[in-house]
Amino acid sequence: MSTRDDGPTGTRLVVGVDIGNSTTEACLAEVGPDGSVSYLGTDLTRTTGVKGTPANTAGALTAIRGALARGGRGADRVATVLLNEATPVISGLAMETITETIITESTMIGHNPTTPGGEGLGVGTTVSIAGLGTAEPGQPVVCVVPPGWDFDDAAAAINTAVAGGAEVVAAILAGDDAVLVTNRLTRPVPVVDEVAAVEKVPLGMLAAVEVAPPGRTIRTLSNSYGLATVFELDPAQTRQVSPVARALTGNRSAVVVRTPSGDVTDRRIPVGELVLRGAGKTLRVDVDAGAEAIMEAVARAQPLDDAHGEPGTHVGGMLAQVRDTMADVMDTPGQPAVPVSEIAIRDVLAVDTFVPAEVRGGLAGEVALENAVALAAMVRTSRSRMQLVADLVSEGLGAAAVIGGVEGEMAVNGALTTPGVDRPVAVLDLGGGSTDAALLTREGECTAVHVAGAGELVTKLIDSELALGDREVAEGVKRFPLAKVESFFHVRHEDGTVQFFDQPLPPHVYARVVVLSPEGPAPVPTRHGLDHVRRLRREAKRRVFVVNALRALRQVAPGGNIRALEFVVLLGGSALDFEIPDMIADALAPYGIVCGTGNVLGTEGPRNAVASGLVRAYAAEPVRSGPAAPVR
Amino acid sequence: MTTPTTTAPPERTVTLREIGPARRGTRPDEVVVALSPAFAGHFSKTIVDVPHAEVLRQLMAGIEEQGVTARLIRVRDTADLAAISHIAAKMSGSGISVGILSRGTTMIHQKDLARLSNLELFPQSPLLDAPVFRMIGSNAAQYAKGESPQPVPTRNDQMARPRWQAKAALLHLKEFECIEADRGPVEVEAVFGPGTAG
Amino acid sequence: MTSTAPRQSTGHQQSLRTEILEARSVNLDGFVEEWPEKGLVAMESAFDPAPSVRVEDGRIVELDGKLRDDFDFMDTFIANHAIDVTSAEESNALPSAQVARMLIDPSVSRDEVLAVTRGLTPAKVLDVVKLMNVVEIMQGMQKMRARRTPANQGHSTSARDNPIQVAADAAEGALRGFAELETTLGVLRYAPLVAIALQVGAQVGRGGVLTQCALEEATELELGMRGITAYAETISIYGTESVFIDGDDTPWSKAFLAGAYASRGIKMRFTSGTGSEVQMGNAEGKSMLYLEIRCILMAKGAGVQGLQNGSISCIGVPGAVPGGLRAVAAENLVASMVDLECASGNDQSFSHSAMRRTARAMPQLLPGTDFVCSGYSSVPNADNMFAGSNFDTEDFDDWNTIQRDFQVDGGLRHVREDEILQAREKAARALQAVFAHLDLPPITDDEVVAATYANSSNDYPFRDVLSDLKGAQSVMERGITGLELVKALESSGFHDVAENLLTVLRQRVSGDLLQTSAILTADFVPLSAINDPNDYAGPGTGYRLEGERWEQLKKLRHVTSSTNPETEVG
Amino acid sequence: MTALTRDDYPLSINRPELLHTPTGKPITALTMDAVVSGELSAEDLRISPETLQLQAELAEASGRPQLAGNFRRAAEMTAIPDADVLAMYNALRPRASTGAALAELADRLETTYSAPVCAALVREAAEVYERRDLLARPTGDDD
Repeated sequence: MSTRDDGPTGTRLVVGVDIGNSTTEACLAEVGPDGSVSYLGTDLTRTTGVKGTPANTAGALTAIRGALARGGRGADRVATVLLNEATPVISGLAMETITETIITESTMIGHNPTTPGGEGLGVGTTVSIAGLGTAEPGQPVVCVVPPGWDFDDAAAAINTAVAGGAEVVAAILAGDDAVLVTNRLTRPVPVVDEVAAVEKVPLGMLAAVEVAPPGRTIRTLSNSYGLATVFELDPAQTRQVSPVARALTGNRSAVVVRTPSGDVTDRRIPVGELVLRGAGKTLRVDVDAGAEAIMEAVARAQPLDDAHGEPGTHVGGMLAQVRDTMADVMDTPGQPAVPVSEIAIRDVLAVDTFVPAEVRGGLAGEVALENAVALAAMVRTSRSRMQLVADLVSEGLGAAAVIGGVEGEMAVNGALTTPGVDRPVAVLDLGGGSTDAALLTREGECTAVHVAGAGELVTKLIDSELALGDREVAEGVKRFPLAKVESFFHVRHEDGTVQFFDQPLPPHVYARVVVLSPEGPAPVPTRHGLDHVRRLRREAKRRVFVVNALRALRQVAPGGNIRALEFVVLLGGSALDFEIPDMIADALAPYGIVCGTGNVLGTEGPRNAVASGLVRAYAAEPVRSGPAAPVR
Repeated sequence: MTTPTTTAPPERTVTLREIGPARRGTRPDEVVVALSPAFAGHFSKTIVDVPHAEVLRQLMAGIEEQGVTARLIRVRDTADLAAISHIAAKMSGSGISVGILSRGTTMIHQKDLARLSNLELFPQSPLLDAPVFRMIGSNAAQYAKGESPQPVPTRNDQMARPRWQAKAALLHLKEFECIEADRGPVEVEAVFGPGTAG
Repeated sequence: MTSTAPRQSTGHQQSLRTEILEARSVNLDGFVEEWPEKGLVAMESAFDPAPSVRVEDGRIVELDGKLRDDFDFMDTFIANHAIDVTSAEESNALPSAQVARMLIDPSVSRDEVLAVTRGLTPAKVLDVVKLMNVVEIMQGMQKMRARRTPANQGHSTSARDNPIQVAADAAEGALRGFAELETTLGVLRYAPLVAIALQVGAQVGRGGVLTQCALEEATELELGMRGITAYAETISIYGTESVFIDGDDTPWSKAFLAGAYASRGIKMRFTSGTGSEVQMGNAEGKSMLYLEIRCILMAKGAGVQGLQNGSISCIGVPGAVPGGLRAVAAENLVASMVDLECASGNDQSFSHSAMRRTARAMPQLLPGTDFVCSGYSSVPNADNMFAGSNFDTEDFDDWNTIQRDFQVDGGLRHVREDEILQAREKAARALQAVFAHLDLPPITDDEVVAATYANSSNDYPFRDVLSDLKGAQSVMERGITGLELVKALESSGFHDVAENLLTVLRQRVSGDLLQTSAILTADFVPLSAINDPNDYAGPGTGYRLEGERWEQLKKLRHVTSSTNPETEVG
Repeated sequence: MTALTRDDYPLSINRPELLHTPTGKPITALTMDAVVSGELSAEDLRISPETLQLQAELAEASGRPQLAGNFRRAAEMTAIPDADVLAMYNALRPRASTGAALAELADRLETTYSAPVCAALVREAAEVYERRDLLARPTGDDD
C-alpha cells in the first residue's frame, strides 16, 4: 500500500464497476493527486437482471462491498464509483433441421444393429417364418421373424424347414436375437436383427441381406454396382438405387428389398427465409441454404440494421422473441414504449450442424444425421439506463456514482495492464451470449463491436450433435476435458495419458466416457467413443469462437486487415476455457499476431479488465480536469 | 406385455447339474452368473411367477447375443445378493458377474468394487420380467467387453409395497433356510427341459 | 407386466360373485401366512422371551431371561439407559394384566402409568400390550398420548422437485392444518431450493408450521443448522443388532447424533417400525412388535423426545399377516406409554382398497396421536417422493368428513377455495420475491399463475433445471441462512411472512421446541407435553373437539343450509 | 437462581430474560429491525449451552431424565464445530474405529471440548463394541 487511509490531500478512493452479461466485477483503488494508482482489491459476483437495467444495482452493490471488504476500507470513504456505459445485449439461439431422409416402400433396413448374426450375403424372396413350411424347395428365401418369437423356437423352425428342403439364405428378426439364432442354425446364414417394424417388410419380394465380419463393413449392398449385380438392374435402375447404396455405407449389416418404386430420398426441408437489412440493402436468404450462404449474406449487409425470420419458423420465432425480451426490458412503466427501431437485431451467426433424427419410413428406427443450421442472434439498443443504475448505486452506498466510460474502451484500458502488452491492442471478450472485440490504436482511438454467438451456442451444438437432450451434460462436455474410465482404478485421458487412483471410482462411471469436472468424473450418456466426442466438442468451439474471433477482429481492424493488429488479449469467462484460447491463438498465428489470455493487473487473469480500466481512465483524467468527471 | 415366449406356451423347465467346485475363470470373454441357494431348486419361479428356466435362458441369451460366454455357479453359503454377486465377480475371467436371488432380485457386479457396491441393481423383483432379464444379461456382457451400455431402465411402482412386500420377505426367509453353511460355490450346468430345441 | 395385475383365474368356472370379489381392489393386496420361527408374525409368538429383570448394585444384570454377559447391544443400551433401575424390579413384578388395566383405566392418571412403565423391560411391555384388543389399545392411546392436543403432519414434495409447487402446496397444507410439513427430493441437489420453498410456503399458509427436508445426515443437519428447516425425523433405528449394523449404525452412534441435533437447537425424532427386521431377513426369530418395543426403548434411552413409528415403510409386512394392524396400533401406544412423542405412521402407500386404507388409520385418528399421520401426502401421490402415502390430496374431503362424522380432530379442516387460491398465489409470489432477492433463477408470473390453480407437478411450466441446480449450489456456497430468507421477504414487502419465519428462527434460540411433542401454535406459543400435557381422566376430560375448533370442523365443501335449504353454508 | 419448574415453560414466553444467544445477545434483540440492519448473523440464531442446560432442568422437572441427559450432551456439543460433530458420529459407526481411536476421541471430548458426558457415552460405546466385535480391525479387510 502506498498511501495511508487518510492519505495526503487529493488521494481518492474509487471503485470501478463492470456490469457484464453474467458477472459484475469491481476494482477498488486509491488514486493519488498525481494520477498514481494503488489497487486495493477486486471482487466478482453474478449480475442481477439484464445488463444495463436498474436490476443491476443489487449485484453492483454486492461487488462493491466485496471489494471494499477485501481492501479493508469502509463504504464511507469511497469518493466515486465508476460504472461502465453498458448497453443491454440480449442473445438468442435457434436451430432448424434442413434435411430429411425418407425411405419409401420399406426398401432398405440400415440401422446397423450392434450384434447381427452370421456372415456373408443372402439373396432370396421374403417369407414369413410362419410360411416357411410352404416354401418351395430350392427357391432361396429370406426368413422374416415377427416379434414374440423365441430365439430357440425361431431357430428350430428354420432348421426344420431347411431339413425339409427349404433354402433359407438369410433372416430378418424383430428381437435382438441374431447371434442366438445363428448359433442354433444347422446351416448358418446372415441374420439382421432389432428390426422393430419387421411386419412392414414386404413379403414375396426379392431381398438381399448382408452381414460383414466383426470390424468390417458391408461391401455389396453399399456399392451401387453390387446392388445392380444382386438385383440385375439396368443402368437407369442403378442410378435410381444409388442413394440406397450411399445410405448403407459404413454399416456392418444391411437389408435391401427390391420393390417396384422403393427409394431413399434426402429431401431439403424449406424452413423459410431470413431477411437481412443493412448497408442500404435488404437481402433475403433461405435458411436451408446453409450457414455459408447465410454468413455471406450477413457479410454483405454489414453493418446490419435488423433481421427478420419467417413467422412460424424456429428462426423467425427466435428473432421475434429476442426482440420482445429486449422491448420488455427497456420498457419503463409510465414512459412511452421504446421505439421498435431501437430494438433491432444487430448480428447473426449461422453455423452448420447436424441433428440425429429418426428416418421417416424406416423399419428399425434408423437414425440419419440430418443437416441443420444453428443461428445465434443478438440485439442491443442504444438506449441505456445506466444513469438510473448509477443513481441507485449512489443512493445505496452513500457515495457519488458516475458513468466512467464505455465498456469496450475500458476493457482495452484494463487489458493494457496485462504484462507484455502495448498499443495497438485488440481485446476479445469471450462471453456467454456474444463475442465482443475492441481495438485501441497507437493513437488512442478505440472502436468496439459485439457479434452474436459465444459459449451458449457451443453448448447447444454439443447438446444436439451428441443427441444428449440435457444442457447440463452438454455444458460439462464443453467445460471439462474427457476421459475414458478403463477400470475402477484408472482412467485414460483424452490425450492418451493414464491416471491411476488409490480409491475405486464410483460404479456409475465404470467403462464410460466421462468429463472430469471438479466434483469428479461425470458420465457422458452417449454410445460414441471419446475421440468422437472430443472432435465434436473442438469443432463446435472452432465454429463459434474461432469464427467469431476472426469476424470480430476483422470488424475492428484497420481496413478490415487482421494483419494490422499486433497484440490480441483474450478476456471473459470463456478465456478461462482449457482449449479455446489455444484454438484462437493457433488461428491467429498465421497473421503474425501475439495472442494470449489476459492477465489484468498481472494478477486477475482474464477477469476485471473493464473495472480496472475504469479506474485507470479515471486516474488519467483528474490530472487534467480535477474533479471526477465521466471519461469520454 | 409381449414377451419372447408368448409363442411357446409349453413351459420350459430347467435343472441344474453340478459339475464341481467353482473355479476362478481365465477367459476375459466370460460373465459368471451366480444363483442363490434356492434358485431353480427349492424354488422354481420368481415372486411374480417368471419361471427360473426363463430367467436363466434370457440372462444367458443376453450374454450370448453379445458374443460373450456365460458360466453358471451356485452359491450355497449365503443368500445375500451383494455377497453372491461379489463372489461370482471375483471368479469371473472378465471380472463381471450377474447375481440373482430366487425371488428375482438381480445385480450386476464387478470384481474391483466393494462388496456392497454394484454396477447395476434391480431391487424391485416384482417388476422384473423376461425382457428385463435379457437386457441385464446383455449389459453384463457389454461391460465384460469394455463397452458402455446404457443402464437397464429401472421401474418403480408405489403399489408394489402392499402387494409384494410381505411375500418378498417370506421368500427371503425361505431362501435363508436353504443356505448350506461352509459349502463353497459349485459350477453348474443348466439343462433345459421341454419346449427347447437347442 | 405390472406388479399389481389382477390375479389370474384358475381356469375353473367361477361363480359370478367370485368374479366380482376377485375384481375387488383388496385382492390386489398381498397376504401371507405367519412364520413365527423366523419372526414373520405380528405380536403373538412363542419365540419371544419371557419378561424378567434383576438389579444388582444399581445395575441391571438380567434382562428378559438373558444375563448381562449375553446381552447384545440393544439389551445393553436399553438396560443402561432406558429402564429406570430403581423401579424396575418392582414394576416388572406387577402382573401384566394389572399394568394393562392401568393403561385403560381413566381413574389412573398418565403420570401414574408412567411411574410404572419407566421400569418395564421390552418383554414385559409386550406381555402387557398383548393382553389388549384394538379398542383397549385406542383407549390407552387416548390417555397416553403425550400432548393433549392432537396434530397432523404433511408431505410436500414434487415429482419434478419444482420449488414453486412445493411452496404452493406447503401453503395450502399449512392452511389446511398440518403442524409439520416434510419434504424430500428426486434429485438431491435440488434440496436447498426445495427446502427454502417449503419454509416460505409453510410460513405463508400459517405462521409457526415446522418444516423438514429428509436427506442424508450431513446435508439435513446443515440445512437445519442454517435455519432453512426446523426439525428432522428420518433417523432410523432397528430392533436387532444385526439389522442395526446393516444400517451402519449402533444405539451409541444414533444417541450421539441425537445430541448433535439438539446442540444445534433442532427438534428431532427417531424413526422405526414393525416389519423392518424381518424384511431385512434378520428378525432373530422374534415377533415384529417385540423388536419394535426394543426400538422404542432404545429411542427412549437415547434421550430423543419422540419417535416416528407405525411400521412406516415396511407397512406391507405387518399389513400382510394376521393381527398386523393391531400390532401397528400397539407400537404407537407403546411409544406414547413410555412418554415419547409419537408420529404415528399412516404415511406410506398401504393398500389398494380404500376401505382398508381408512380402517388402517382408525386406531390413530379416533383416539388422536401427536401426529396422526407422519406424512399425509399434501400433494397427489404421484408427486409424493416418499413413495406414496396412505392418504393424499384426493382424500382431503373424505378425511374432513370423517372428522365431522365422529367429532374427532385429525388435525385438518376444510378451507374455502378462495382462501386456498389466495394462499397458494401468495406463497408463489413470496418465493418469486425471495428467488429474485437471492439472485436465484427467476420465477415467472406464468409459474405463479400455474401454482395458484395447479393440482400436480404436470400443471406447471418446466423449469430450467440446470440453472436451478446451479442456484441450489450457490445457496450452499454462499452460506445462505434463514436470516437471508427473512431479509428477502421483508425487503420485498412480505412483512407478515418475514415475521412468521423470524419467530420460528427465534424459537431455536429458546430451545422450547426441543421438549417432548412440541409444536408451534398459530400464535407462536410452543405447545408441548410440558404445557399441554394430556390430562385425560375419563368421559368429559382431556382433549375434546369443541368450541371454535369444532365449528371449523363442521364445515365441508357442501353442507345444505338449515335456514335456507336451497343454499349451502360455508 | 432457583431451579426451573414446568410452569416456566415455554421459556420463550415465560422466562425470556433467561435466554441469550451464543454471542451474548438477549433473545429480545432478535428483532426484524436487527435483521434488516444486518446486525444479526447466523451465529445469533444458534442455541447456547446455557439454554440447553435450562431445557435440561425443565425436562428433569417433567420427569424425563433421558431427555435431560441428551440436552446435557447437546450443551457440550455446542462447542464442537459442525464438521467435527459429523466426523465423531461417523467414528461411532460399527467397525469404523479401533478401541484406541475411540479412547482417543473420548479424551479429546474431555480435554478439548470439556465434554465429560459425551466422553462417557463414547467410552461406554467402546466397551460394548469390543465385547460385540464392532471395533475396526487394525488392518484393512474389505472382503
